[in-house]
Amino acid sequence: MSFVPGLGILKGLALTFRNMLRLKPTVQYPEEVYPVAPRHRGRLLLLYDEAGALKCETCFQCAQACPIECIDMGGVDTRDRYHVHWGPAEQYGERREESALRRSGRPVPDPAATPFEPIDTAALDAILADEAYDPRHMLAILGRTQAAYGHLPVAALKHISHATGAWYAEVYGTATFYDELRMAPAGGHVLAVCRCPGCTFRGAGRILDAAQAAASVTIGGTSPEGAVRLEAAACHGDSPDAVYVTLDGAVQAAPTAKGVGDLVTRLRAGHAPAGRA
Amino acid sequence: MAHVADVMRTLHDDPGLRFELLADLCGVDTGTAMEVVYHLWSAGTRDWLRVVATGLSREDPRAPSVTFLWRGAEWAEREAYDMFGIVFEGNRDLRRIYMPPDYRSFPLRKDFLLPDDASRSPGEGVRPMEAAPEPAVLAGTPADVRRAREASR
Amino acid sequence: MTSPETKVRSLDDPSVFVDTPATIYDAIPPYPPRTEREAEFYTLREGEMLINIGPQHPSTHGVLRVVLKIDGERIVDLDPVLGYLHRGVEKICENSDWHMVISHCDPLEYIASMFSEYVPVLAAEKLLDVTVPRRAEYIRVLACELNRISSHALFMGWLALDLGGITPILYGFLERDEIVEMLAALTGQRLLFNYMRIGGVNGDLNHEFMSRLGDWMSHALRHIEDSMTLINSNEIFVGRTRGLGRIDRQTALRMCLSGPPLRATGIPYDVRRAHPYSVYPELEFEIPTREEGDSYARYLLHLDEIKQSIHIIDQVLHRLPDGPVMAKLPRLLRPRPGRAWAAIESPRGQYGVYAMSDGTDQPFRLRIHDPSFFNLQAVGLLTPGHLIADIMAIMASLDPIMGGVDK
Amino acid sequence: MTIVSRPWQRLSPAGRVLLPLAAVAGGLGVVFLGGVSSGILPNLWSWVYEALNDNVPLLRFIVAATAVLLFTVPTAFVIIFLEMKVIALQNLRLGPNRQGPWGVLASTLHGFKVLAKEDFTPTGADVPVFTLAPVVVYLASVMSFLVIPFAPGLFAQDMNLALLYFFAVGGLGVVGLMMAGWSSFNKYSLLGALRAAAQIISYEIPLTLSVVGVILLAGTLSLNTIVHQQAGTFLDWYVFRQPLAFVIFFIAATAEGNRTPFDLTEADSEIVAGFATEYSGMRFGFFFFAEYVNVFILSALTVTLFLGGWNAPLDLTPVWQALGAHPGAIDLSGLGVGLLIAVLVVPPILTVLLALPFWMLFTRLRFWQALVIGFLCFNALAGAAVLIWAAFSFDAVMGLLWFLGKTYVFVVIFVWMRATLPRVRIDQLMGFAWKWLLPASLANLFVTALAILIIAQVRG
Repeated sequence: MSFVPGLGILKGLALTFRNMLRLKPTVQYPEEVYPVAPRHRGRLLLLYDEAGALKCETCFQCAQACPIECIDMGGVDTRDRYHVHWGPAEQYGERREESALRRSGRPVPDPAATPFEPIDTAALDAILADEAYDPRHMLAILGRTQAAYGHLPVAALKHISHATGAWYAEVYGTATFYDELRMAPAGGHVLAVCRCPGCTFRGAGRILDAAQAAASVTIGGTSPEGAVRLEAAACHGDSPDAVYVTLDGAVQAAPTAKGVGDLVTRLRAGHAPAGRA
Repeated sequence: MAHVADVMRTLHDDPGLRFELLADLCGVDTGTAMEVVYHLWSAGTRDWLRVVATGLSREDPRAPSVTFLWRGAEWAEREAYDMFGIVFEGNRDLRRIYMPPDYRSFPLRKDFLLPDDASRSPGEGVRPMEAAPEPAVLAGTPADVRRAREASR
Repeated sequence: MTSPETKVRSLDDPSVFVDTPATIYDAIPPYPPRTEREAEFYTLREGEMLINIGPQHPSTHGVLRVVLKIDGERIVDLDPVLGYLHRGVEKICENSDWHMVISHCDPLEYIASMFSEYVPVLAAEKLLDVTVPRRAEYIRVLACELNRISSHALFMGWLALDLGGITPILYGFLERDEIVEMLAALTGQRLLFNYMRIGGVNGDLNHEFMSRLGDWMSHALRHIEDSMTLINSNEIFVGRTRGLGRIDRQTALRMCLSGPPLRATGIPYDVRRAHPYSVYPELEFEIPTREEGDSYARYLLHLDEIKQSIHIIDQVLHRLPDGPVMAKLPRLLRPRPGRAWAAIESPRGQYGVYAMSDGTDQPFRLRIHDPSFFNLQAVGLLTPGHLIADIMAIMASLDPIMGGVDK
Repeated sequence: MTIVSRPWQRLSPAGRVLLPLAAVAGGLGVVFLGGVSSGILPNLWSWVYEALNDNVPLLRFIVAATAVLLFTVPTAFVIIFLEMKVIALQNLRLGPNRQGPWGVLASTLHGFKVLAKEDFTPTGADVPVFTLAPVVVYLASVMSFLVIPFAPGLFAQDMNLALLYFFAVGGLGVVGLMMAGWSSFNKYSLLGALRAAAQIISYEIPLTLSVVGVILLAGTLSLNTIVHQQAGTFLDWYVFRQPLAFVIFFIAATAEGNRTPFDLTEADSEIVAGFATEYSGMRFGFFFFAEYVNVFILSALTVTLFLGGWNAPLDLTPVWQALGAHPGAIDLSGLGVGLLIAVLVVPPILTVLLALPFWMLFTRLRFWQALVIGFLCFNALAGAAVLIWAAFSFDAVMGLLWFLGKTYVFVVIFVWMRATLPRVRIDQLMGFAWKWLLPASLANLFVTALAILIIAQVRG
């Protein structure tokens, strides 16, 4: 506050006059674009390759890395197994149920938002308690869960994620990586072929080819009419002399490619004397 | 709960304590009971002090107002009433502060359900609140509000 | 008032004004008064009239509605009506992860969102007993002080704008734009930074930020003081703000004021010193206070705080230690069951969060204490007796951010 | 026009030229023959001629009013553009820079936009008053134009009560503001109108009293005479004899024109837009124009009273003579009826005549486009005519230039103040008027009268 009345006003006038002659910091937008900061986080985009195919293969790694879970992934996974969602609570009832209740037993008012069948988690809880809820025992947990339930239901995966605190993406990735873990109940007979080096030397490859040709699916799949399901077995070295092939868990003695092919054909034809090769 | 007021007055006036600055006032719903949590600050101890008034019934939560010490607590108490339905006796302006005047549930309670909210969203038409002759329903406890709700149905 | 046979509809029903007589434009609500205070306010004495400031008004910062009861030009009483911007952030936070709380609290104080995202992080760290790396602490202080300066620069422009001067806000925006650009280089965003993380910060300092900061520090104080000579000594400005909305210490304490409005009355209450929360104990700076508690004192106080903040930034740049910027934490945070109260000094005052954890990875209750909420309350005490033109000056000098007031 | 222009395209170019000429000639011939044969035409013409010749002052007034009315719109556009640009530059913005070079067309386009906007009346408004208010405000400011001398011999009306007329008419604007504020059924508008009434009425007093000193010195109320008495060098201007009166007058004029820092009537941050809150479209445009016309008028009056009006700061006659220009003004009022024809009849006819060939030869053009071209050509012709006129009446043009130059300096000062200063409060405003300006102007008046007496005594 100056003692000369009006001096402050004159100062202000002088300042505005000086600024009238100054260079203006305006950025004329359409002509000149302001550089965007390298760390700028904008809208998420899915990239397409030059062939026009979507590059995203639903590996969930981005959703796993997002600290605030703002990334939503939905759709069918790469093996056309079933529908998965991973995203903000506002968009998917399933996700909201995830978000509102993850690992805390509070009720959330949309029971309708459960797109997968609930299961009786008693056995699973026992398994988890036995494994000390340790996400590092994920493979064992999943294996025992499949042994208990016959396959890995989505509800079981989510429950494991809830209980162990492992991200759903981890559980799901583990479950889809190993061939012997299956997400769908096994249809009909299960023909498992070991592919360890020993068995391969003894001709597991030929047997597998014959089986695949006969079942007209690749390993891990079920034959079209659902009679036979090809899977990978693990012999753990206890079949020193022959290829380790199991039919519904029963070890086949001295299998040959032709025999296994015929077996599969007969199984698919529908008249299969059980337990015989 | 009346001795909350005495505790606060002592904390505020005692020359040894002089907790003169009300840092925060908020309501809490623990799922089983209601709480009112005060945070104070004193220039003497130069530290926070948390006063928790526990064990308010969820049906009829009532707590004494501290507006006679801190007039600035008025809006905080209004907010606690708006969000939890805690009635502060002695607050002369205990209305809803965020929600519309005819809103009839208390959003931050644990038993608050979203569909419950949507079915009575504003703009729905004539609300029993406006038909109600007595304003007592509005400045009521959750029990009163529930009773008025059934009466209006 | 509506006649009894008029069918009273919902307050939010837009069609309510169409077929009703023009007298329904009166601000008196169409429902019976709920409290004696409301009844007393909405009964008009001789020569009084009600007038609505807002919800859409040039000088209510945000969507605020103030019902004024005026007698001619003089304000008899007023009744602020909040809630136009209410999002229920506390409820959303209860239903979301500790990490998500950051981004939900970010837009609360959108002028200085670095603070509103710092507090929940601080509370979560108290519950988790994390030790944040010192470099991260220093970077937090740096970012917060920069954001404080940008917020204060905007405040001065706003005050002048509400007093009718159209130029200072653009000068304030110049400073704010430089700071915001350098913060964008640091955090990636210009307005809602989303930079704080539980246990550290999102990223380390980069070269662009440091170079921008160096350029700015070289001329910051000079520029700000230059642009503020426009109103600092302007007789009209001083004559309008001096002695306006004066409040004394006891009343300020009873009104639960904090920040500049409280310090303008002479009470040196600044959380950075009253209850130090970061590396502030290691930095030296004063808490500027003023004795008169009027709008002009609040305005000058902001200028002093800008100088102190520049001083702090200078020290931080000289003492910045090396090391990581993020503590080693699991991706999934399950704090111990318990309660924590964390408060920091935001540009508008003490910004607090009261967090309760039940051992899950979501806050059981997250109470957000926003200083704007409590400072805005003082308008009802300061304004009566002044003229209509003064409510703008008082409100602008209290500087509420409606995003934080309405949560 | 499309309906007409389709048959045009079937005609040959010759036909396009000949057909309208034939039509016009036929029409004129019919009128002429009928008129002459019935003897009406000569009598009518002579009667009209006599009637107009008998009262040339009335003619002159009509002409002047028309000219002034036509002059206000471009003035308002120029000042609005100045305000936009200067304020923008002073807040370190660029301002209008897309419409035309340096955005000079911005204000004009704003005018068109305002014309095109919806013009609604709020529920509960007093419709006739609401509709009339902008007209009253605009007319009040336009009527003040009539007494301002632009150049030697170039003024609308030389009243001997010019100043009195000026203040009387200027006071009319308040009526319009009150009408607007009352009729638009809005509390903000009402507050703005009451503020306007209180402010303008209380600032009329120092405004008038500060001028009385000048009147004492000049001994007349006629602005023309006042300007003539300030002829010579700039030392003869009244600003050096009445500095205090000049300051008071400028401040009071700022308040009178509702300019910052006294723009309480449309204080956008307090009462949203004051009396103009409920106005939209061209009604608001009238208020807007009136404000800026007021700015021009107040600057012009300041220049006329204190800065020598159209007088050059130094006597430049020898320079002009060296340049071969012949001083000496012509009195436009001598033209009599010709002036009426020149101003009222010639422009439209010339415009249409100049537009016709374009319209006929370029069938792409709509008729209004052709009219625009014709209008531009007419302006070019008019400018050439003005230059020719300047050749034999030089100092009229120079006076006009000096006058406009000084006036626009003051306009820019008004804008500059608006960019810089915040707004005063209503009580400060009134206190300033009654506690400071009024005593100061009274003291100035007293000192001036005393000085005149003493000087008269000394000179014997």
